[in-house]
Amino acid sequence: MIELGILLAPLAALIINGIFGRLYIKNKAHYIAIAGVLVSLGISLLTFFKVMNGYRVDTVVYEWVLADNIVIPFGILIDPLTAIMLVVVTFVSSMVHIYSIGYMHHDKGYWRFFTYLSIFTLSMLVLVMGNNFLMLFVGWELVGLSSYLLIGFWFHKKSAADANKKAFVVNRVGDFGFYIGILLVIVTFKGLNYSDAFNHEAIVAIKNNSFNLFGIDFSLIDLMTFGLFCGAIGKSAQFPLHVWLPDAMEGPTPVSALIHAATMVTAGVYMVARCNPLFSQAHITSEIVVYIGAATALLGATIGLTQFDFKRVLAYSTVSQLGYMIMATGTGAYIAGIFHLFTHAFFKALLFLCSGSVMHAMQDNLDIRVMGGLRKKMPITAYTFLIGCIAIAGIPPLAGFWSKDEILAMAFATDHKLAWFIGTVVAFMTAFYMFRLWWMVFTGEPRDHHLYDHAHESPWQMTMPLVLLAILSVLVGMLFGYPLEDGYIHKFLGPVLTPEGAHPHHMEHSTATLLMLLSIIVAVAGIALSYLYYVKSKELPEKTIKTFRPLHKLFYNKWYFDEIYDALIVQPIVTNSRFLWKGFDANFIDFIVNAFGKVSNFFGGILKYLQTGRIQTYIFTMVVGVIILVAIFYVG
Amino acid sequence: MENILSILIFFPVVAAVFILIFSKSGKFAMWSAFIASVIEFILTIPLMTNFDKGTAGMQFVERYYWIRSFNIDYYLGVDGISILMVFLTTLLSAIAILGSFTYIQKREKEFYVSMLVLEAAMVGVFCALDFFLFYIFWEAMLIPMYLIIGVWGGQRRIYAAVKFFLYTLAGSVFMMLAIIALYFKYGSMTGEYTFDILKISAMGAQFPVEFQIIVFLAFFFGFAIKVPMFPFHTWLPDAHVEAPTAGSVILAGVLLKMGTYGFLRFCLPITPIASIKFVPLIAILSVIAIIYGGLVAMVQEDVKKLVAYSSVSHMGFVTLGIYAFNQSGIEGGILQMFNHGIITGALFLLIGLIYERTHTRLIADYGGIAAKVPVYSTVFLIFTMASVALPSMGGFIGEFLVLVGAFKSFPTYAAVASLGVIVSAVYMLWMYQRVFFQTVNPNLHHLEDMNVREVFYMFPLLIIVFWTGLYPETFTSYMHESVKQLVEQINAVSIAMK
Amino acid sequence: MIENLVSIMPELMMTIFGLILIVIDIIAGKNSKAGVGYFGIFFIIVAILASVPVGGFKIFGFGNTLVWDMYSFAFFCVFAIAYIMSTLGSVDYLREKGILKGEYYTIMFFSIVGMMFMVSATDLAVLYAGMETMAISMYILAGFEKNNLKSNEAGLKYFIIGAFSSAIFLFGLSYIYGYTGSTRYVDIAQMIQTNGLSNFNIKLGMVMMLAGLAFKISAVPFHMWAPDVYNGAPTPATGFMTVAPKAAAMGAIVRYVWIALEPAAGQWQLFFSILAVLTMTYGNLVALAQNNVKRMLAYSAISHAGYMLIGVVAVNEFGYRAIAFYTFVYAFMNIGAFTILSLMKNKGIIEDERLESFAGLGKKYPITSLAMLVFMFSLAGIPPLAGFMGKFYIFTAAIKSGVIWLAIVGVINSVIACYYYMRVTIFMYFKESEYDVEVNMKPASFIASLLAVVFVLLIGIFPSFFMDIVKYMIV
Amino acid sequence: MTLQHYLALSAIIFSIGMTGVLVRRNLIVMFMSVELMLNAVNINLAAFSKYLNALGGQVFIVFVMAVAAAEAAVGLALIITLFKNKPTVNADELNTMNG
Amino acid sequence: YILAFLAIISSIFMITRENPVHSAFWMLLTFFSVAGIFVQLNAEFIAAIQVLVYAGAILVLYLFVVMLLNPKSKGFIKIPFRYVIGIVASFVVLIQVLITLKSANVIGKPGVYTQEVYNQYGNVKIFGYELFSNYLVPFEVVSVMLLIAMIGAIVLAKKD
Repeated sequence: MIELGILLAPLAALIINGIFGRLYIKNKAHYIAIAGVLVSLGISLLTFFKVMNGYRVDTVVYEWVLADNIVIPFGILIDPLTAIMLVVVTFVSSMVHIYSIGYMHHDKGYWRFFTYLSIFTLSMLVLVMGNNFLMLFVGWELVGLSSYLLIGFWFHKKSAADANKKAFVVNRVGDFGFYIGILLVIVTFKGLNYSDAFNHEAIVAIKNNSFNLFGIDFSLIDLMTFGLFCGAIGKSAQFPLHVWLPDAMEGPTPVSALIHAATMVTAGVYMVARCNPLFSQAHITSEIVVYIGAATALLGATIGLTQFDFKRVLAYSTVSQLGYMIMATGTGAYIAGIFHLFTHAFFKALLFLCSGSVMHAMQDNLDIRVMGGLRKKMPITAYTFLIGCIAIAGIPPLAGFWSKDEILAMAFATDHKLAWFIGTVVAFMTAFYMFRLWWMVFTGEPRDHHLYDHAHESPWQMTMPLVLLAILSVLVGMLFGYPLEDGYIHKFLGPVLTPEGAHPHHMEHSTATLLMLLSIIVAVAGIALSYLYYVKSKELPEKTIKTFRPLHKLFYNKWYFDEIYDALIVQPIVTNSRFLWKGFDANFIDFIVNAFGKVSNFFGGILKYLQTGRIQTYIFTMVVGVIILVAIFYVG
Repeated sequence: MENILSILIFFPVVAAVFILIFSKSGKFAMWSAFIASVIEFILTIPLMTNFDKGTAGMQFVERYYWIRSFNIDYYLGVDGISILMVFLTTLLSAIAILGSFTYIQKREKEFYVSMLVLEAAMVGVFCALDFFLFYIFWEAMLIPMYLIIGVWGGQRRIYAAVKFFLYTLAGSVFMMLAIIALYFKYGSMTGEYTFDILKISAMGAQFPVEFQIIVFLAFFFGFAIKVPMFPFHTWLPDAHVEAPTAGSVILAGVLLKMGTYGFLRFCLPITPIASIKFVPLIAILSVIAIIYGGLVAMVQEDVKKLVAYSSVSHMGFVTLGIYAFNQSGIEGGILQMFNHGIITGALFLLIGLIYERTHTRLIADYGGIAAKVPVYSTVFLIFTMASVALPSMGGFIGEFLVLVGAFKSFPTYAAVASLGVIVSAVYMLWMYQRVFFQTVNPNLHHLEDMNVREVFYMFPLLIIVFWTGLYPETFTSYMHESVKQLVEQINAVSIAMK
Repeated sequence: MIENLVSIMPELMMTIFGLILIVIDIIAGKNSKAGVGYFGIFFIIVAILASVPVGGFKIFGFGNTLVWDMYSFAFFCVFAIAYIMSTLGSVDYLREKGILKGEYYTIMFFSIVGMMFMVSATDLAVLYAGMETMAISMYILAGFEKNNLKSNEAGLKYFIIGAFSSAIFLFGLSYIYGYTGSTRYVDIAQMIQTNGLSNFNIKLGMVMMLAGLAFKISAVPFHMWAPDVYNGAPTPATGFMTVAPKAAAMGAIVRYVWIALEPAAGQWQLFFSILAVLTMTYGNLVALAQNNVKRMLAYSAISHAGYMLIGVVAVNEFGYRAIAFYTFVYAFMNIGAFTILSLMKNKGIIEDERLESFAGLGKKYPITSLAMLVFMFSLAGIPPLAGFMGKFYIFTAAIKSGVIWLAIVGVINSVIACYYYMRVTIFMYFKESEYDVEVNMKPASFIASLLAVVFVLLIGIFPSFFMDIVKYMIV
Repeated sequence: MTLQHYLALSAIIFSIGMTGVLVRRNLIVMFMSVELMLNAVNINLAAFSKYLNALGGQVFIVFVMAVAAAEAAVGLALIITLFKNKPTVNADELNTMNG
Repeated sequence: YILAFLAIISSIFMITRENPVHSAFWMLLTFFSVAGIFVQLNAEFIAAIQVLVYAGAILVLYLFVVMLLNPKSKGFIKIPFRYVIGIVASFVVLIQVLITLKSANVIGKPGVYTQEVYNQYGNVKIFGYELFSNYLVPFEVVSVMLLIAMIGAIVLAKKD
């Protein structure tokens, strides 16, 4: 049960900081938080190595919810997938913790920040360690909460306040589908434990069932998986719900690194991978997954090409990388997907943290057009960033290459040629815009001397994580990914991520190497081109923009997604609700309700005047009454 | 111990009389009322602990002759469904009284007296096992509530009070006719004239269908207004907005539950066939309530009104769950009742205590106060998230169970209902953003944070919210048996109908 | 012979006591006229105690022209309560208005004799005589405030219209008599039984008689006098007039239709159901439009008559018990309300009974306004107050006999009614006072209102005993 | 003359009386008309009692008369008291209370 | 017939005279004719008290009051409309009554007091017998009523 410690450590930190932080601990909060996260890091590493030797846990801590005799436990599952996620999460998290000491030290919400970080770590760990869908969902929502809190950390900025709301709501849209998916799972498998849902017989049994929703018959398994995948779309910022991620950059940079690059956003990938037994049987959904992934990758890359905001570029690159992963899971290359997740976690965190340290140097200025030549001022940051760039561009032997190449290979092998093609193009673009950053920010001449003069290298708490991450982004790829197609990662994740009944695709070696070479070439080409654009001839970009004006406009404005959503969804709903309230609720329903009172009052007012106060009238009324009654009695 | 329920019902009355006679100063009334309500709450604890979760039957039963000529008995008892409601009532009453220490500035004495009387009546409603007794409590509750809204309320308080009173009354008078009709029907069928709820429920299935339908409609009208279900909800915003904090807390926390409780206790067992026939109607109405309430809440300018509409939406979940006719649905419904009581009650308390400081409830008048009142905003955030049904908090479990149950019975409605997940997030967070985030509104610069008393009375609610979220079994375990019995009863009928 | 005596004993006793009262009145000093009232109370209590029909027997007397049974007794109790309460209420009022006359009490007392005869009559002649006795004393009471124009007017209106109605009543009576050849209820019943149902003349007579009786209970459309008279008459007297004669007429109607017209049940059921609906609805609707509480209560009195009529329409013993019980309850709450009303003294420009004079009363006189609150909600029929029990009983009867539509009309009306009763409480508790109002609570009226409150609560919460009283009624 | 004729006669007188009440404004005359109606009733009763060979009717007439007398006394007393406060016997001026 | 005619005519006149005094006198005439009708219906005693009570007491009372108050009579109402509807209404009543009359079948069984009995004992005697045997109670009640009326009349009329 030692794994429970992984959860308890951050929880403890959270509670202590949460209660005493404001009044007593104040700016010593990081000790507690870091202690917490380091403990869980330690335990997770331990677990990781145990798991290497085939150690598994699937245990119930306590019975949580009981619905219709279906026990939904609070249970822990440790298997390779969990283990690898644990390592990623705890490691990146601890890096970010340490980094934040330096980055946040002058913020008055210091303790608050670390509390939130602990919340995040905790909920992310719950997400990955849970042994059933409900716990997955709990973690899912809680990371949503913590991202909400952290994005809105500087809530006095309207942009931040908007961004965090947007993030939460957009995620909720995805969760709606996720919710339905879970409901389908529980009604189908009479349980939410992975063990119930993922046993092959059961799945095959219901494979061809159909399910009637909204009066339409869907194929049960496809509906189920699609529902779940909606969750992934939201959480992993896939098209069409990717809009929240770039805005999420309003949060402090460490947060962007931790949540919106390394861990949280990859939860979707984790989930799909986790549900591979289901997805592998749901062919329609898988296709959808592939192409959504591809589309996202393209989208992210294209926008990334044109942005000038340091963090936004990184954000869009994240989007496109996530697209890769999703695409991979869609093609059935779950291992590749997770592997890319794994590597991406390191180098993307690295990149973000670098950007953070750059911001730190440039007085929180993010426009890359005012930077330049920072290499001399802040060497560590610069070179670690370079490593990151190479890694993400996919130059062997750095991490990115291995995972990305596997994904493309799989896409090719499962003849999703279109997806493969897009992937390759995106790879090219990625190399291009990442190096664009590198050239513009760190090399060449400083554009804004005032800023440049005040720029300086960050303190050790910030650089140390950079270095560590850089090292890892160099190594992990080789360690786990070599040789291609059956690196250690395959041995490690194989047991969990090769769904039964999914026949492995293998292609002859020549094509494999061919593809490999191709992708390397593409990457190099990208780098070369960006060198050409941003170092050699500075006027080229302008030219290109002029030539492709409309295209550039489209990319630059992020394909107008925000505008479209605002016009098509947000505004109509708000206005209609206004109508519902003012027009319908107040003026129709309530009107009817009050009408009763008004009507009776009205009649009272009328009848009142029968009472003239004249005797004759009264007597006359009586007489008439008698007459009428008598008449009635003659009739009846 | 054997007549703990009577004590629970009459202790507040006694306390009220005591205050009415002996209290000279408002302070005295205030404190004695608070102490009384706390004692009341403490009295419920043995009730909870000595409750035998193993049986579906009524417990702590008391029965004395009351009106011989009609065979009306003074007949009390609680089962797994009502005991939670009793607990909720006593808890919220105590907290509401503590919560209105500074809010109520005029005629404290009368206020606390009516609070206590109200509490007694509410406990009575949940304990009564005799139709007549039930109806007495049900109606008796109106008078103190009417006074609370009318005397201590806001600007349009008179309108709100009268509307509340007449609307609910209009609903319940038909219920009375239905009750009388049942009395005679049962009598003519068995030869034994009685208002005994249990006996009549036991006969439920045998009543002829059209009779059931009539009775059901009468009940439905009464309860739907109380819940309130979609077309009958318009009294709620007015009442909530105008009522003083304590009033809103009780209103949202307990009164609304009476409607759903009525559905559970009467409509299902007594008119099962009609209930089954009317499932589509109620499911649709509930779904409409969920979505509609949410959408309307979204565009409110008044925080209290927003929360009021949100309770329309949440109560929609309850009715949806109840009419799913399966264990998880109904249990979820009850749990949702409980949680909604806690959460919305807490939200109203929070709104109330900020209103004391700023004397405005308009969202536009706030903004950025998170910087000024960190504790307050944290607590508020927690309850906001709870009401958005964030997992690990109370709201979620109830909602989840409801949806599971509903999804089994009518997936489409359930699917639409789960859109509420999005909507609720939208309106709550939007409100939270506009109130707490962004730049500080200049005229709120000296806004002091929650004081000890306020923290103190929020604390139990906080604990319960997480408790129900993390270990709901504590509460659900009470209801399992009773609900199971109920479900079996219904299923038997529905099978017989096929 | 002895049974004749027994059967008439209570009335006899009352008459004798009444005569004694006159004597007392003569010897009583100018300022101690209240004593007459107190003696009256004493006497009436004695009379009640003396005339309890043990074990619900019934005795016919004088060739069955009248009967004494539990039923008569129940109504006797109602009258007695009405008398006691309104006497207590009157004492101060009269002193306030400077009317120092003992006759007031005497006449009230004698009117009760008339009512008792009405209720226990089983012969049209007795019924008529009793009715006129009551009527005349009511005219006098209505017009008792000689210096107040309103009071005169009330008296005169009541008188003229009353005389007219009794003429109609008589005309009908003459037909009934003529075509059935008897004035005894039983014989009439027998005659109608044989072949009277188809006889138009008897129908005509029936309608006209019932119209005459309906006038006494102020049922629409024979109600027109009621608001003005109740408005004009001295307030405590109004309290008495809204309760006792109504009760008496109800009792008489019930006994009459139940015995004499029993065979023609279907027809008068129709008759009364029409009246009931009209009465309830009209009374409530117009009451909504009133700003004078006294007048408002007058209209509410009309509507309550409507509720009672539901009990008549339900041709079952439930109905009659319901009526008896209802009048019983009604006596307490209505007279209580009027007592408090009679204490209102508005120093402002508007008259005392205006709704505005109640504004902010809750703060100034918490006890009084609490009592008023109780009466109002009881009249509105909100549990756990007595009024609810009455309504409940009535509706039970209605549903029992299957006239559910009437019950539904009834409950809808009671919701409407609730509004105008609430208006009083709204003014008392929710509004700030505009005028300088004072409520001078003297011991007598205090006792009266206290009694009323206590009983309203008591009947509301432990109705069993009172229900049992009416349960043993044999009609 | 048969019974019908008497009844018809009384009916006519009755309705005449009614007309009187309805159209006259003078309280006294109105009251007289009421007396007239009572007379009509008396005729009925008498006729019936003749026709039935019973005396009930006649006895009743006595009561009616007594009542009439009593009413007359009270009514006129009321009229006088009114007259003291407001010198009129005009029915239409008795309308201080209405609505 | 003559009497009936007379009664009707005079009563019509009574209600149509402007001056209450005149109508009082016409009323007197009506009373007399009614009394005559009573005699025809062999109710001599009734006829007697009719004359005494009405013509004697009540009418005198009227005249007395009329004289006392001497109200400036305003004659008829100015609004002919009410005039019309008044007549119409009472006319309708008349019609209704007459309609009933044509189906006059008395179902009451005839009593014992036939013509012979009258001739044997005389009206007053049996009348008294009837009154004090069957109608004792109402008689008493009426006495009470008269008492009340007396008191009331005194209270109201007495000036203080």
